Amino acid sequence: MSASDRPAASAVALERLPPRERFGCKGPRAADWLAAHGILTPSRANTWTVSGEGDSELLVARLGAAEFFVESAADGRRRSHTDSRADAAVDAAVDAAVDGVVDAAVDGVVDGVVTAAARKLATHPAGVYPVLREDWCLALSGAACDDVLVQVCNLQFAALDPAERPVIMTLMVGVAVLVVPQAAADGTRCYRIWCDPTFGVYLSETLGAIVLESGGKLTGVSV
Amino acid sequence: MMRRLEPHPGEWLDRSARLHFRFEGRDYTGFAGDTISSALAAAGVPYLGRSFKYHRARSIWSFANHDSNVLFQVDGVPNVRGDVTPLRDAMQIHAINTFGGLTHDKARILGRFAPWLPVGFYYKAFHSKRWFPRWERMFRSLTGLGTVKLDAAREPTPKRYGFCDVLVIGAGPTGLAAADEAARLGARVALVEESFRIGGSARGRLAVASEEQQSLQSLIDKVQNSPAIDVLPATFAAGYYADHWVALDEGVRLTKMRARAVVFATGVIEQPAVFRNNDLPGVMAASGALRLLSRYRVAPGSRVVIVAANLEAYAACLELHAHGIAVAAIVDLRPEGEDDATARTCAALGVRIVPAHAPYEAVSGSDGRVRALDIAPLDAGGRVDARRRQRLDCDCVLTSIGWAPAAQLLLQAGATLRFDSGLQQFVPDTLPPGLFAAGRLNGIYEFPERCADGRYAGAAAAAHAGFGAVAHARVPRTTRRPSHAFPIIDHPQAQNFVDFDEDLQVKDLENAVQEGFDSSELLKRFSTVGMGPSQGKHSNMNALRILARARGLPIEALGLTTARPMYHPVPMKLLAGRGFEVLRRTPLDAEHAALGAVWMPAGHWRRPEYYARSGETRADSIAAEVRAVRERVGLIDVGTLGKIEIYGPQAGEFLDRVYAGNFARLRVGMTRYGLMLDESGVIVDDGVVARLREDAYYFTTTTSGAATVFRELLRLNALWGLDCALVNVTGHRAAVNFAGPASRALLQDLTDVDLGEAAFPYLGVREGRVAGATARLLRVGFVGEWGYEIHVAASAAAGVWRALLAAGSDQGLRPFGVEAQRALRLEKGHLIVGQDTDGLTDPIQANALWAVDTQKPFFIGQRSLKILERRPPRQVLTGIEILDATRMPKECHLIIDGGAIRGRVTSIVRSQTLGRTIGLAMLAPELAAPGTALTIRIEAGAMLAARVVPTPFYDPKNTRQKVQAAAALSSVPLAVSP
Amino acid sequence: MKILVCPLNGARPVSEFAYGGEVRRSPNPDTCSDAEWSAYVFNRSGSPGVKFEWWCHIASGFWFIAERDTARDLVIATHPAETARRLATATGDGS
Amino acid sequence: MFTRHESLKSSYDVVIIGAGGHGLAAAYYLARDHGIHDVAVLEKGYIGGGNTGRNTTIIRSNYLTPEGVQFYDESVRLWQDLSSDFDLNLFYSTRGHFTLAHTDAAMRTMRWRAAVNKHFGVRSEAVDAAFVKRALPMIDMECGGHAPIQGALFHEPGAIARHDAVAWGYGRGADRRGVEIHQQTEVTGIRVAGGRVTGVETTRGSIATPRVLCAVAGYTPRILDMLDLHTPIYIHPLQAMVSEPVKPWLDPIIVSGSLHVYVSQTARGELVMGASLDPYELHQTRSTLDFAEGLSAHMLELFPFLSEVKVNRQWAGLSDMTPDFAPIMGTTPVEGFFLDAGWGTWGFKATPVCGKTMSHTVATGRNHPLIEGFTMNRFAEYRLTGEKGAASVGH
Repeated sequence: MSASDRPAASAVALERLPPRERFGCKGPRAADWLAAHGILTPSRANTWTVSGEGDSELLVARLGAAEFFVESAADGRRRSHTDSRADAAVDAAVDAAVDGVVDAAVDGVVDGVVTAAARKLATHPAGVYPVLREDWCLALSGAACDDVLVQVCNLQFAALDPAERPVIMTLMVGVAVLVVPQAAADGTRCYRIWCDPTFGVYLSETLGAIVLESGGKLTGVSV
Repeated sequence: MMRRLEPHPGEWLDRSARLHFRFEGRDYTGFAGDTISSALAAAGVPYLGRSFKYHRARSIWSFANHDSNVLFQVDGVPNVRGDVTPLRDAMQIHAINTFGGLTHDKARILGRFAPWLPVGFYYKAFHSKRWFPRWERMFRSLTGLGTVKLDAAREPTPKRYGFCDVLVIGAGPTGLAAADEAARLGARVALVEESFRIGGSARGRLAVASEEQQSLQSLIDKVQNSPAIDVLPATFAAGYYADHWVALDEGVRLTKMRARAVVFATGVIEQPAVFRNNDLPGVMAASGALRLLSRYRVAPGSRVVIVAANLEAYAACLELHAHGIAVAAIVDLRPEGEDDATARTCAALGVRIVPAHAPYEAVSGSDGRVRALDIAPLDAGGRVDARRRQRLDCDCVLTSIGWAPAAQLLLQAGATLRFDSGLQQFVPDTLPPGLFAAGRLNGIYEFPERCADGRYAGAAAAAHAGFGAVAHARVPRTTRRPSHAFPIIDHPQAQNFVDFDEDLQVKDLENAVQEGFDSSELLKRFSTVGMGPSQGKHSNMNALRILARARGLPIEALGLTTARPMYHPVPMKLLAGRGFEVLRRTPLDAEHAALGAVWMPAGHWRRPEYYARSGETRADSIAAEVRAVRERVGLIDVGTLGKIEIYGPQAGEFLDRVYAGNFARLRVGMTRYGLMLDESGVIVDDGVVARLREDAYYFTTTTSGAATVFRELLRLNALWGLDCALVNVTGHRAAVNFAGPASRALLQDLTDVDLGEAAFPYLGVREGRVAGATARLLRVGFVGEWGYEIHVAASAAAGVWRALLAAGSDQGLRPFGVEAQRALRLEKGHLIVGQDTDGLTDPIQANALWAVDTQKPFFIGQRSLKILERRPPRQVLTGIEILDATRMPKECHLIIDGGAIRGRVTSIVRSQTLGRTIGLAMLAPELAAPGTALTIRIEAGAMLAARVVPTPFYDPKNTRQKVQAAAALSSVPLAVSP
Repeated sequence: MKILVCPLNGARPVSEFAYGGEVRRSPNPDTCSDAEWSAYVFNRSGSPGVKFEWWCHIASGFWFIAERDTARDLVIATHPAETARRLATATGDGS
Repeated sequence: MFTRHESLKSSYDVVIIGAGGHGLAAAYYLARDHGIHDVAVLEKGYIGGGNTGRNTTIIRSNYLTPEGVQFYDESVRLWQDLSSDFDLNLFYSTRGHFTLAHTDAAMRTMRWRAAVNKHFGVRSEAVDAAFVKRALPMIDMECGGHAPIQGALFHEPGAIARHDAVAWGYGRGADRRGVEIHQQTEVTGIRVAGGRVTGVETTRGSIATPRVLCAVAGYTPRILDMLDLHTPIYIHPLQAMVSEPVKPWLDPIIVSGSLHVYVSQTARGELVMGASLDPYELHQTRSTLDFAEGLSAHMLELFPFLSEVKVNRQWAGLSDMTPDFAPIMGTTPVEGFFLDAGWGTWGFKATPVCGKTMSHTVATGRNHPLIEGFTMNRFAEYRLTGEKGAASVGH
């Protein structure tokens, strides 16, 4: 069958996801420690698990042997840093969560699992080290998203099986990214892409331009 | 005379769509589906181009993407290949490399000189110093092909990675069968074909047996409709690269195809018979003429002579006959001629067949095209008897004397070929794993066998890729001889061309061999045979035969020249693609833009050089920024610094090994300057190390070193296996430096950290909140004032930045950029790694031994430093002061002493704070003593007096870091307008 | 593009990796002579052969050891980074 | 042009390993200037088939260190007369040479090089962006916005030449003076007795000789292994590519460190282009697609109008790199064994001066003054040359 017979690349969308509640940790005792705090971790390196539902849904990715990336479905903007004059108490909790620094207990904050764990992490348990995660997060979805990916990365994403729950660390247009392929409801693919926030604008604009060229649509991404 | 024939079903034309175009200033029409060459041929244009060296008239020869004398300038684009470029409406086409147009090309006079321009003549002439420059100018204007339009715009093109189990290159019968078989076994197949349609050269021919046509057609349909086969027509494999990675030029984009296995069904390339005037327009490869005829319905002529040395010649005769084109004669080089049904049919049709004869000379008519062919008897020794020559009138000469394998890609892939003297063709000998060759490339010529060989290769490739197993038997090679052993006819007046690209005649190659260039590689380099646009596709084989004859060796004894990408030339735009360029922005990027930042590149980052303000020059702004820091307070984004955290019981031990200073003994809550050396003792990076807790440190690296330093630390950690872990937070943390006499007072209002000197001394580190955000505060003095580096999470940066700006807005605060920071740090005498140090600077030379703890058991560079300490340093970094207030040197101007180079200025600034011009210089040790007088050579060789002075220049006693001084100064009246 | 099989991330094109040079055994800095030390610092085994080399998968910061034939550019095997410690025992890099 | 010698003699005064430009130049000057004609040049492949025939033919002397500048300046001086010396047109074409600076750090380096060059009378100037624009009106000064050009080092004597012809010229000159050039002759061993060279083993028999000069670039370590000599030399491939011929539009040689591009246009009209070293050790001259892609992208940033110009061919050579980007030349701990190596990416331009200095060194047994800074023992003595300084400043 010829190139022109392949599905038109219109069915693709790129969205910048709002910051979620998340934290990272690594170290010899990280896995046990997370388990002790009710966070299930994947047994194999470079895979992910998901637990809970709705706002308490939790994505846990194992990066290599002893590093973990924990992200809640809960919207982190509620506790965003961007307006630092917001309720200091709320900020404190989130700062503790993401910064992993000593912080006095804060009253009046309803902790999510993530925040709770992060706050405990901030008390420096032995062998568990905080990893600040301020990642920029994108979602690429639609039937034609693989046609976009082959233009920006040498990895054959289409060959991945989401059921295997792979976590991919690779280079995309020159930027180190963390990619998790997920099966969307309509049977198509959806990719979550995280990167260092200082590359975020560049990555979004570059992917966005290609998505637009493929007749796709952008949300929260300007080109 | 070439002309367009009546429509017939197999043609590639859409006669309903007429296209109008201009060629050499005249209007023409063609049809959709035409190529430039076919349209011009159909219009009866006698010849289409001029040759590279002698500017001889040339025209279509092979119609297979190596008619390198038929290159055009099309709508400003140079070197467009007429035989493979589709005609578009309103095309503006010109012949290239002519002087005064195709017909009246003044340079054709060069042809007359040919006898006096032996191979490599240009090595032997015009090389006197006086003449060469003029001659080169003339030579350069004569050479070169098309013309580049200097105002043409960059065209970004998409580029993609492709993946398949089996890549099949070539979609003739062999490739089709291979693809079909591989797909049948479950492999995902990509099938690439150079020409616009798949099926190969036999497709749509009238004289081909109908059962062959039918099975070919059903194969084509099967492949077209197979969901497992991705068919890519009008696409060629440009190069084979390691691990089955093949670059595909699709015309509009480059696809980088990664295959598990590759089938090469690239076929063979027809080779020219070499005889006098074999380059005349109207002399063509039979295969080329048939393409022109069956695809574009252009009759190559009305009275054709075929020069034959194989069965294909006779098949061509039948094909021409089927199209109603008269064949005057078949001149067969072979004494025995051809004994085959096809040949007998030709004879039966009344075609005159002349065996044991050779073309001696083609004769040109007034229109520059061939009008007759003189032939002469050829004996077994390859000698022609010119005395007994006879003339055959004709308007077209087709040659069908042999083939060369299209093995370039195969050779790039590391295959070896051997010469099969039966076939008189190189055939694959050894193939690397996963590579398979089939069909005519493999020396298998007849249709059924090619299909069978294709199936075999397809199955083998699929099996290699993990699908099914090989269930076929290998197909034996063809037993007839499709190629003549020496289709080269000598002629006293030469002009028997071996290489059309480079205008090389038989004698040129023979002379080169005579001169000692007698290996294939040397012959190629000296004569330039095969170095033109077609890369020897039609010339290397004959050149090799000539070399073999000249050296009296069999071809087997001579090597082939190395084959390299590209198979056909590839436009740079396709290779470049979109051209991704990473741009990294700090979390405060938008804040800077809003404040009028003037950007400067810093690696991938962009940083504010300074902040432009209306009514201020660049110098004004930088000066004001410096003044603000010295007298009030300033704010700079230092987020591009590498930022690393290290945790664990042995974190201190780790830092002690990678930094020259001592960090295991650093007190919690304090920071210390860190100097990083390489094994040879050279300074490679520096930064500030802060101890947060017993088992936790936070440290910075240079902006440029961040990535490489972190990677190297990971490697060392993996090597040493200490109980610690590294975290790179460079992009996840923002950092600003809030510095100046007023910084403490202003910051205190925004933080819960006690900034009292006792609670938070100089070089301390504290954690707390700034403007609501959790922050790390480092009290460092890089710019020489009381100040704080404030490190917060990236998402908190903007809020903190704005809060600090607001707090200082009525206090004379200014955000400052890299330029101001350079001046400030220099006044303080701080060095910048990479500017004040170079690739050989050690801590002794840099005057930085204070940052080295030689007593530690081990650190990287320590052992070399011990050696270096025992020898006098080559140079020493010292402070200098320029005595002449009116002039200043530039960075990297030289210090001259006794007529010799004795050092160089590494940093220089006109310090308004101090009212003098100060800097750092790398000096010969004997000049480094304070007070020593120096002379610096500046622009235009002028000499400038300077003097060695101690550093720091500014605040040598560090009183600015003491509370009373700060308090005193913060009460200085505002020196800058808010 | 050459394929390298990373023990952690699997088969990836070589452009995803950074080359860290050959794993080298250093003399004991406390006991070796200056000549031995400078030879270790500067000299290299420049001839082709099968070498143990440091390679880093850039995106994951994962270092490992590849056993590579530098004449044919063939990776014969890969090993965890700890292998380097055994290969470079008595290194001045600390242990 | 060359005499074909059917067999090797049993002994020679001097054996030179490698019939590239350097080896043949040394043979030529040994015969011409030192009266030593009993010389065999042994070549495992064919004349000039190594880096001599693979480089991008740039000739310049705008180096950073005094030893470098003086050495290459002498080479440039020799180059100018070679064509008449050989009675062979080397197409030695003085084009001028621009090293573009895209950052102020790079601009500092240009100033440094210009200052040192001028000190030794070499015509180099640090020029500003306006000068570059005037000289190269077609260039995109913004480089697609990624790396605006701040200025350049303009080196007037910068030139190109027909690389193969250089080897042929020296070869023919040596051949005429009685030197024997043996192609397809590989050295398999070097005989040493009492710390001095006594002979050479080859695939065509053994030879007795008191003096051996090794000039084999990328193959140096293999020869040194035969003598158990150790150097910092490591081998990385260096790739290049060439376009189809187009009419002349580019006279000077253009180099951009930040964009990893160097390009010149040959007399035939081809653009000869190079970039930086391959990133890892390899003893193979394969081509990579990454190279062609990256170089094309950067070429189009400088010259966007080349979008439709086609790349005809790519190739590679083996670079014998040193840690301080300077060669390793002269005598060695093995008496009678002389080294001409460590040429990395800059060997072609040095061909004549290497022939001169190495022939002197071989003939007298003492290092020529011009190569004192390049001796093998500089590493043990931590006396690396400063060229690396240039390379690392602003990078």
